[in-house]
Amino acid sequence: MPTYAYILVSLALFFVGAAGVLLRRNVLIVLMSVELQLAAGTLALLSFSRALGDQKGHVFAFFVMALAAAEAAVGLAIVVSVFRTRRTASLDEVNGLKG
Amino acid sequence: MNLTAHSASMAETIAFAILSAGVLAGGLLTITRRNPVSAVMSLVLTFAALAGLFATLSAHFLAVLQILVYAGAIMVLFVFVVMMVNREESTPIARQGLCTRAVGVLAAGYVFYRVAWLVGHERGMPLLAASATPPVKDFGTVSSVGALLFSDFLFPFEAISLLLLVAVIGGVMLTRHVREDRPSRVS
Amino acid sequence: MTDLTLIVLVPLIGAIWVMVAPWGERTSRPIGIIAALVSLGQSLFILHDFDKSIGAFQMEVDRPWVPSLGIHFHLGVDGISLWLVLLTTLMVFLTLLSPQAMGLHKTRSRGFTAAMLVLEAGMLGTFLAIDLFAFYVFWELMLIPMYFIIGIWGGERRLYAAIKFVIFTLVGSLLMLAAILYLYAQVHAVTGQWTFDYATWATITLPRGPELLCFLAFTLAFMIKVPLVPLHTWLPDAHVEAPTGGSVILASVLLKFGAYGFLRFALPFFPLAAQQTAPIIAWLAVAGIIFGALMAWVQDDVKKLVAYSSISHLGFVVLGILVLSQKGIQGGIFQMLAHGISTGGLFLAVGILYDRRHTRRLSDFGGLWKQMPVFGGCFLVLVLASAGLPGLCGFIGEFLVLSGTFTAGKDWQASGLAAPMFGHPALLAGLAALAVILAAVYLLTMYQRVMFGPLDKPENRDPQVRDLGLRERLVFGVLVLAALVMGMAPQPILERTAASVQELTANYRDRLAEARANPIGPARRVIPGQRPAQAQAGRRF
Amino acid sequence: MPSELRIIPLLPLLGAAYLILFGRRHSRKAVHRIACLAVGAAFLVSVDVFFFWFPMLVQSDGLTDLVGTWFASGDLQVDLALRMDGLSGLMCLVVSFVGTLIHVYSTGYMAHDKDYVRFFAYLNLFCGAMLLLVLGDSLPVMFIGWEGVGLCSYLLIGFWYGEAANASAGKKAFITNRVGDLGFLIGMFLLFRAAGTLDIPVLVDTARAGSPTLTATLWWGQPVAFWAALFLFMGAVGKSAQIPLYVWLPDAMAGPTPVSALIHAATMVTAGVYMVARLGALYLLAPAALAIVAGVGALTAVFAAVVALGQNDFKKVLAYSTISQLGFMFVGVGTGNFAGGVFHLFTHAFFKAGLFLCAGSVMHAMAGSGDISRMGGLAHKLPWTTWVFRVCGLAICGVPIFSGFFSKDAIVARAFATAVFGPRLHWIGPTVGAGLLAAALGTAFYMSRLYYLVFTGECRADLHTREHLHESPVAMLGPMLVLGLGALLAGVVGLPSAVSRSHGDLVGHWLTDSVGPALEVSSGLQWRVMAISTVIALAGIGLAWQFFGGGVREPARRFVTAWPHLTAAVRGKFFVDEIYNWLVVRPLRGLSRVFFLVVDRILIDQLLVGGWTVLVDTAGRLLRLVQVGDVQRYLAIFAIGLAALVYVMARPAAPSEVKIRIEGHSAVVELGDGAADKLDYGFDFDGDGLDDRSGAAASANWVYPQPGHYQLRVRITDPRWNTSRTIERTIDIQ
Repeated sequence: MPTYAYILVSLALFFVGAAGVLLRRNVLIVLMSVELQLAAGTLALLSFSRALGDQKGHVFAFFVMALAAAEAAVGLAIVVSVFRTRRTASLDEVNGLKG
Repeated sequence: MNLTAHSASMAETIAFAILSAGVLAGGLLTITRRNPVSAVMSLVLTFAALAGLFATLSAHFLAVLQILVYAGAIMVLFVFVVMMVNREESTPIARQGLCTRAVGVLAAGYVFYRVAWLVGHERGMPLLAASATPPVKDFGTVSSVGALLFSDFLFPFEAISLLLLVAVIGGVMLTRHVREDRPSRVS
Repeated sequence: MTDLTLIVLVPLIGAIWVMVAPWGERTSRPIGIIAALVSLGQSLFILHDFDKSIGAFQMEVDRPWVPSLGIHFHLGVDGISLWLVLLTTLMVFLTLLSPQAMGLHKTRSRGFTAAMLVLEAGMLGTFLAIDLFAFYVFWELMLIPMYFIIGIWGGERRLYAAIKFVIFTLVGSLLMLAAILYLYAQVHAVTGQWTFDYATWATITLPRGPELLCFLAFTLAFMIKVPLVPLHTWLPDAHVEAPTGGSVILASVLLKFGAYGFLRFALPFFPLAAQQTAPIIAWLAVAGIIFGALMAWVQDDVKKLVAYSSISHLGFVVLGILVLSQKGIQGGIFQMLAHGISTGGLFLAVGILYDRRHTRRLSDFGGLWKQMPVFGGCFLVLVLASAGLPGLCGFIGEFLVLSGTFTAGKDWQASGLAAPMFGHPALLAGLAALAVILAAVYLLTMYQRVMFGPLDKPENRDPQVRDLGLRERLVFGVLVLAALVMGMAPQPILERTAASVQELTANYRDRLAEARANPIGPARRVIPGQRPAQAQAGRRF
Repeated sequence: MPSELRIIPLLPLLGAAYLILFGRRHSRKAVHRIACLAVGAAFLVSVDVFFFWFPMLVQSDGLTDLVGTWFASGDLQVDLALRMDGLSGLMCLVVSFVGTLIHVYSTGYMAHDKDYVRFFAYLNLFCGAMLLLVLGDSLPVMFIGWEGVGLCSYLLIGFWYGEAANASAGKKAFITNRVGDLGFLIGMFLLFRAAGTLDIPVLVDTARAGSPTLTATLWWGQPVAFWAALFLFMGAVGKSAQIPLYVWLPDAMAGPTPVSALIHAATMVTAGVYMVARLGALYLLAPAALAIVAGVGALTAVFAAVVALGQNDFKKVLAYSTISQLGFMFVGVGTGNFAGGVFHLFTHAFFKAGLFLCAGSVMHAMAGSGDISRMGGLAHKLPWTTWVFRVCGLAICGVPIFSGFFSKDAIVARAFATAVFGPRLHWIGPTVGAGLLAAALGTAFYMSRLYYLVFTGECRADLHTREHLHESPVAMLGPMLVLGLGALLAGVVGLPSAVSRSHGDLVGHWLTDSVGPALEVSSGLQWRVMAISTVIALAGIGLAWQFFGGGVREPARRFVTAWPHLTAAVRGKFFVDEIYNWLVVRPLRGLSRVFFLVVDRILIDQLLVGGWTVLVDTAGRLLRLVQVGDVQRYLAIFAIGLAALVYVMARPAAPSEVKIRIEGHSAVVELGDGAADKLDYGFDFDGDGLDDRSGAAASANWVYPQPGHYQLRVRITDPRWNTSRTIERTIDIQ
C-alpha cells in the first residue's frame, strides 16, 4: 500500500488519542490515549522509513517505544500514588497545579 | 533514495483495510469504554492490529516488539493498575470545563482535517506514493536495525536505557508504601 | 609572562576547593583567603608585566570556545581594566580577611567563601573579557553569587533586597543581551563572519535608529549598575540588607561595572548615539551627585548613608567619562578606584560598628572614640578620603573629573571632536562641585554622631565595644595606606591608564566624525585611522 | 638647588605620623620632645634656608624644590614642587616660629590632659600642612595644605570631643571652610582653563604680562582674571573668616587655647591673605575684584569690632578681634598694598598669638573659665601675664612704637593713597581707609574693655577660684614673653618711609619681587594718618576707661539702658548664626527630607519602580485565572492554539499588491505575488458571483460592456490545503 494510506491511518489514530486525552475523566484511560498517540507516531515513523528506505526510522520507533514504556511506568506509578492519597483516579479532582 | 511505486496487490489491500480498521476501531473503543478493563482490552486489539500494520511495512523487528512490549508488558501493567484502582465511572466524560475541552477536540479535528486533506491532495508526490519495500538488504530485520542501534545510535541507546532505569526507580519510589506509624505526607 | 586565564580560574578552583575540602566550615575561610591571595599575587604579576606605553590590549588569551558560533574565550587587559582588576583582587582578599564579612551570621561560612570566590571569578572575567559573549557570561555569573550573598547572609529584609537587586540588574542585562544579539547579526552582515570579537565590533557603525536603541539597551544595563538617578533605588536596599562583605564588594567593585561597561562598550560601539544622549546622561549624573548627597544627609542608618554617598560619588565617574577627554576619563577611572577604597572601607567600618553594637542607627552611637581610638583614626581617614580631602585618594579623581568637565569645551575643540558632548560644561562642573560641600556635611555629620559627643549610652560603654583586633587592623591598615598612597602618588596609576584612554578618545573622535558625516545608510565598518575630512571643519563651540 | 625645602614641611609631618603610630608607647616627656623637636627643627631649617639663600630669595623668583610629578593627565600637569621666595620665606618663618613657641606653651597648658599624644600629633600635622600651604608652588599643592590645615583645625577644635558642642564647632568650621574651598576649586579651574597651568609663578608671570588669556571677557563683561580672583577670594573668605563666612571662627574657640593662638589667630586664618598676596598680580588685573576684597575686608573689620564690644567671653572677644584684624589685612591686600597686608599679618601673628596665650594663661588660672564678667583684678595675681597682655594690647590698639601701630598705618595710609582701582572706583580707597579708622577706634575700645574687666578692679570670681589663682608655669610664660617682645618690636622691620628713609620698609623690600614694589606714600599723608590713628587709639582707650575702668561703670550701664535693643543685638552677634540656620541649613535639610520621602521613596521607589511591580503583579493575577490546574483544559487550549496557527499558515498569503488598470472600458487586474506556492485565482469582475476568469495566472482582464460601478472579487485558492482568501475592490468604468 502507498505510504499516504498509512499516514492517514496514523493521523486518524492520533486524533482519536487526542480526543481521548481531552475528554476522558479517568486517568487510566487518558494514559491509554497517550499510548495511542505515541503508537500513531510510531506508525508514521515506520511508514516514512519504508518510503525513504532508511532504517533510522526504525531506530526512532524503537526509542519511542522505550519512551512509551518509561512513560507508562512512571505515569501508572503516579496514578497509584495519587489514588492512594486521594482515593480517586479522576482528573477532575487532581488539580493541585491550580494557580 | 530510491522510491519505487508499484500497484498494490489485492491481498495487500485487503490486509491493510482489515488491519487499519482494527486499529481505528480499537482506538475508538479504547476511548469510549466506560469500564477501564474493556478499554485495556480494546487497546490490546489496537496494538495487535498495529503490529500487523508494522509487518506490512516490512518492520518485522518493530512488529514483534510491539506485541512483546505493548501488548505484553505495558498492557499487563495497565491491567494491574486497573485492578487496583478500578472504579467504574458514572460519567465517563468530565463535566468540569467541558466546553473548553469540546472546543479543543473540535480544534484538534480541524487540524486533523487540514493535514489529512493535505496528505490526500499531495498523495502523488514520491514520498507519499511509495508503496514497495525498499531494496535494502534485510530491511527492518533485527540484525540490520540492531546493527544501526549499536553503531550510530549507541549513545542514544545508552541514554534511553538510563531513562528506563530512572523510570523503574521512579516507579518504585512513587508507589512505595508509606508506613502507617510514620506521619503521612498527605495534607 | 602571566596567563590571564589563570587569574580567572584560580578563584573558581578555590571555590571548588572550599566546597569539597574536608573539615568544611572551619577551614573554608583560610582556604578562601589563600585563593584570594593567590589571585591578588597574580594581578600584581600582571601589573608588573604591564607595558604602559601600549594603549591596546595586552597579554591576550584567545581560545576558541564555541567555534561554530564564533565565540572565543578572549581575555585581555589594558590600562582601563588593569587597575580595576587589582582593585577586585585586593578588595576580595580584604573582605575575606575581615572577620565581619558575613555580618552577624556565624554559620555557613563555607558557602559564603565559595560564593565570594565565584563572584571574584565573575568580576575578573567581566573586566578582562574582550569577547562580547564571554563578557555577557561573566556579567551574569556575577549576579548569582551576589544574589545568594544578600539573600542568605543578609539582614531582615534580605529576600526583598536580593530579589530587587536581581530584577533590576536582569532587566538591564536582558535588554543588553538583545542588543548584543542584534549587533552580532549586524556584524555578520557587514563583515561576513560570525564573531563576538570586541575589536571587530568596535569598528561597526550601525544605522541611526538601531544605534540609538542598542545604545539605550546597553546604557540602561550599565546605568542601573552605576546606579544613575532615578535607577538607583535597588542600591540602598541591597546595601542595607547585604552582609558587610557583600556591601563592600558591591560598592567597591560591582558598581564599577556600570561605568566600566559604559566606557568600554557603550561609547565605542555607539559614538553618535552617545553624543546625542550625553546631555541627558550628564544632567542625570549631576543630579545624582547632588541628590545622592542630600539623601545621604538625612539618613539615620549609617549603611544607607554610605550607600547614598556612593550614588553621589559615582555620578562623578559617569560625568568624567562623558566628557570624553583625557582628564575626564582618567579622572573617572581614578574616581572608581578611589571610591572602591574609600567606600569599601566605609562599609567595612560600618560592619565593625554593627558587629560591636548590633545597630546601625546614628542616634544609637556617640562618643565611640573613647572606646575605639584606633578604629576612629582609620574611620576618619576613610571618611576624609571619601570627602575628597587633598592628599587622600578621593581628591585626585574629583579634581580631574571636575577640571576635565570645567575645561571640556576647550578640550573638545582642541582634540577636534566633531560636536560637543553636552552644553554648559562649566555650569555642570560648578554644580557637581557643590558635592565638595555636601560630602563634608553628611560625612562629618555621620562621623561626629558616631565617634564624637559624650559617651552617654550604656550600650556604648559595654566592653563588647572593643577596638580593632589584629586581623581588622591589617584590613584597615591596608585600606588607609592605599588611600594615602593613591592620594599622594597617583601618578603610577594615571601613567598606566593614559595610553589606553588616549586611544579610546582618539577612536571615539574619529568614529563620531564619520558617523556625523554620514548620518544615514546601513551598518558599515569604519576603521579609525585618518581623521575624516569632515572632522577638520568641526563646528565651533 | 636646595632639596632641604621639602624637609621643612616633612619634619612636622613625620613627627605627626610617628606620634600617631607609636606615640602611645612613649612617655609624655618623650612625646612633647618629639613634637617640639620636629617643629623646632623645621624652624631652624627655614631660618637656615632663608638666610643662606637670602639674596636669591629676594632678588629672583626664589628657590624651587621639585619633588616629582604629583599627577598629570592630558594637558594638566601638577608638580609636587615647593618654592621659597621672600613672601613664602617670611610666612614660613612666622609659621614655624610661632608654631614652635606654641608647642612649647602647650607642654605646660596641656600638661594634665590625658590625650597628650593626640594633641601633639595634630599640632605637628597642622604645622606640616601649614608649611606645605605656604611653600606650595602650584595651586593644587597649596590646596593640600589649605585643606590640610582645615582638617587639623577641625580635629583640634573638636579635640575635647566628649562634648557635642565642641565636635559641632569643629564640623561647622570644616564645612564653612569647604564652602570657601568650592570657590577656590572653581577659581583654579578658571585659571587652568584660561592659562593652561596651575603653577603659581607661571600664573603670576602671565598676569604680570597682562596676557589676553586672563584679560579676555568671560561673563557679564568681566575678564577671566576678575572671576578667577573672585572665586579664589571666596576660598580666602572661608579660610580667613570674612563676611559672610566668618561664623565658624568664634565657635572655633571651643578648641584648646594654644590651638586658638596658633591656628585661629597667627597662621591658618591668615592663609587667605597670603593667597591673595601670592596671586597679587592676578588681582591687579581686576580692579573690581580688588575692590570687593577691600570692601569685604573693611566691612568685616568694622562689623567684627562692633560685635567684639558686646562679648563676655575672653576668647570670643579675641576671636572677633581676629576677624576684624583679618579685615584690616584684606583691606591691605585689597588696595594693592600686598606688602602692607603681609606686614600686618606678620605683626598680628605676634600680638594676637600673645593675647591668646594670655587668655590661656588666665583661663588656666581660672580653672578653664573664660567668662570675663567673673574676672577682675587679676593683675596682682598674674603679673607676667598682665604685662604681656598690656604690650600685646597696646600693639593691637595701634599705640605708637608698638608693632601694630606701624603695620596698621601702613595699610590705612596706603588705602587713602592707592590708585589701583582706577578712576571709576577711586572712591573705594578713602572709604575703606575711613572704615578702618572706625574699626581701629572699636579695636582700642574693646581691647581696653577686655583689659579693664579682666585685670583691674575687684575680682568677681567665686571664692574657690580666687584662692586657686596662680601664675602659669615657665613653659607657658616663656613663649608668652617672646611673643610679647615680638609684639613690641616686630614693627621695626616695616617702618614707614616718613620715619626712616634708609632702613625703613624691610618687609616691603623683601617682598618686592614676590608681590611687586610697595606704593610710595607722601610723608605728609603718613604723618597725618599716624597722628589721627594715635588720637583714635588713645580716644578708644580713654573711652573704655570711662566705661569700664576698674569694672563696669556708670556710663556703661546708662548706655545699656538707653540702647537696650542695640546692646542686645551686639551681644547676640547680630544673630547671624541664627539667620544662617533658618535661611540655609534648616530649609536645605528640610528640603532633603522632603526629597527623600517624596521623590526618592514615593515617586521613584514606589511609583516608578513599584509601578512596574504592580503592573506585573496584576498581569500575573489575571493570567492566574487561566491556570485552572486541569491538565485537560491546558491541552485543549494547546489544541486551539495549534488550530489557530494552522488556520493562519494554511491560508494563501495576501498578495503583496493589487494593481487595477482601467483603459476605457477594459480593466486589467494584476496581483503581486503573495507566495511562491502554486495558487488558483478566480476573478469575478462584474459581481455576479460567477468566476469570469480563472486559472493559475495571477492576472486577468475584462472588457465591460457599459460604464458603471462594478464589484470586483478575486478568490485566491490554495489547492493543497483547500483554503482560500477573497479580495474585494470596486471598479468604476466611465
